[in-house]
Amino acid sequence: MMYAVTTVAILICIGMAMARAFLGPSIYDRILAINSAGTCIVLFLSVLGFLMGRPDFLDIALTYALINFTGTIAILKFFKYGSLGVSDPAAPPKTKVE
Amino acid sequence: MFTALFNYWVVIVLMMAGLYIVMASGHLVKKIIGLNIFQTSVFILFISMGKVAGGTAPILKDGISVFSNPLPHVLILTAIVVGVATTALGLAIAVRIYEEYGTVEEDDIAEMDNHDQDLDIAEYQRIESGK
Amino acid sequence: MINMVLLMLLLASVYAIIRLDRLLTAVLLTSLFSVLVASIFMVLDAVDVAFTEAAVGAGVSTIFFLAALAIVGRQCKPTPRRKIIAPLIVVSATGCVLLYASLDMPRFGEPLAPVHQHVAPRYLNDSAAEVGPPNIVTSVLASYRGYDTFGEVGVVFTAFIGVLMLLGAGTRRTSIEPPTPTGAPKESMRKKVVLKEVADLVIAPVLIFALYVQWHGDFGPGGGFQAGVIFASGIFLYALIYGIEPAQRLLPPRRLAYFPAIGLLLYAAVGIISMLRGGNFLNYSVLVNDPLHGQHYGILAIELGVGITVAAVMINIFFSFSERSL
Amino acid sequence: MALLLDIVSWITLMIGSFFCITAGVGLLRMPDVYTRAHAGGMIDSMGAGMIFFGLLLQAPDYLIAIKLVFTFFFLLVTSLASIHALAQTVNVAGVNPKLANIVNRLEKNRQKESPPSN
Repeated sequence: MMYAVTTVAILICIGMAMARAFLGPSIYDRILAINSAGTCIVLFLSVLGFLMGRPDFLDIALTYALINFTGTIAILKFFKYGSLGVSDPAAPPKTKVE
Repeated sequence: MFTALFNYWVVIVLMMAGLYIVMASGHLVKKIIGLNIFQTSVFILFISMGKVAGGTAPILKDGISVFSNPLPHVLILTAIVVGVATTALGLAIAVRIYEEYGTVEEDDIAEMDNHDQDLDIAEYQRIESGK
Repeated sequence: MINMVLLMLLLASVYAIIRLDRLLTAVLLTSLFSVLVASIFMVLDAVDVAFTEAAVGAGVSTIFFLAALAIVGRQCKPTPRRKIIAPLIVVSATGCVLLYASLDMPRFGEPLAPVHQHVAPRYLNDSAAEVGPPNIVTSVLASYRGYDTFGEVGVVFTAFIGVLMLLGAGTRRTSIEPPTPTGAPKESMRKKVVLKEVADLVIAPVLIFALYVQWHGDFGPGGGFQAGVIFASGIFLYALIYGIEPAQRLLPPRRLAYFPAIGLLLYAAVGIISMLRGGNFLNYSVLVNDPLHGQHYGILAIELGVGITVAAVMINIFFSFSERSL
Repeated sequence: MALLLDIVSWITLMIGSFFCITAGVGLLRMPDVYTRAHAGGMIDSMGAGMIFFGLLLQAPDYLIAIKLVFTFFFLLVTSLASIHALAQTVNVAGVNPKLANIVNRLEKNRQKESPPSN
């Protein structure tokens, strides 16, 4: 029962995040909403295992939690540099001297 | 009736939405997105057919006797990975087209092709008449 | 019930993909679409499929689309009004025909449907004694239908060859100098510290988790396909954070291009060894004296082959695409 | 003992659900992307934390408990990091927070009302 209530709450949250993804005036709103919907889906997948009585399948939630990050980073990098292959954006620029 | 066939109806709507994107959109990458949606609808169709009411995932465990059908799962599991590989192939073709034509809009490409063809015909006619 | 709610959300996301003209939005929504599909698979008991879809849809597929968009640009003309009508008519007509046909489908979840009568009972009842692993999907994938899977890996390999012929791999461009981002102030780049630290924290667990998925596929959801995709996603993350050059120093493209073939040959070799030992192609029972042990070794070997091929293909394709956009 | 665990699970799961729904409302109703990012972060921190804690109390064996902990840890780290990166990208792109104007105005009013100290 408690799993069912939690599932409903998470589904509502997914719905609201998706509504923001459709409405979102800027592309940033959409990225944020999709990231949040992804988090909600990780929660949903975790609770679903308990709801269905076989909680052995948390691997899927774990996978998604790890891989969602890759997707978001790719989108942000695409935004900033217009390319996925640019070398070492993490390093400080060489021209800048402290 | 409604609940019993709802999955299949959604599959049909998704399939048609994918087909619509492929037909209506002129952008090649958007067309590939449409193909992806179409393909996913087929996946959902197969998995829906494999579901058995009251069954659980086909992983053996003590005390569980009703399982869903594992065969569609196997077919679709491999199909997803093949699907992403073929999507990459389609995108590679789109990229090469862009590098040749400078655009991936279907109409522009067709126009450039027709223009080339017209030039070829004019050239041919010129040679013919000259002879 | 949950199933229906998720399907409605799916329809909403497809509607948004059609309505919103921006290309980048469509790609973003496609990734959301795949995750919703993964949770639907989970609800419909297909855990292995949900696993694959979650890994592919969120990571690999989105990244390939973005890599292609980085080259072709993200301008997309809106569909002119005159081009909407004809497709709409065709699509509605086909949809109506299909809806009419769907009325004869067996009811959803019906245990007596024809699909469940033919080979599925044998897989469900006998696979534990004949093949061994508790995960029936793995035993069907690797043993009963090993031939099919061999074909599928061959298709992935062929797609890789196609991409290689179209885009080339290992041909590093001479202009390595990264283009200066226009408009962005310089100090923005220094503050990427948080991302770098988090990525350092995450990359190693992703790779280790891929190995876990690879070797745990007999007992839980997982196997070569999923492991290959997850491993590739870990490498993508490295390449995204540190740039493609360090990633290529780590995995030199010229050598990496051999690995899809190595995986496929490993798969074929298992089949040929079983033929040499007097069985059929891909009949693992003859590999060692005890049939069950033979099945186990055979499944491990071919899953490894699948994993190597899939991971190498995905990483190679990523390199080919992102080298072009430098 | 089992009853106690059930009650604690109920409470934490309900708190988690409450935070999820609140965050969803926040995503819909907040005025600009920075405030929405705050709402989105709430799902990762309180929502996920409480729900995973509630599930952890119900975990039937160690492997599942460990997987729950790992999932929560990576979710917390990666998702919040990507929200941070997003907010930073927005900031670099030159979007000003809508509420900043209000804050500035309040600040100015306060300075006007109170006499300069020096």
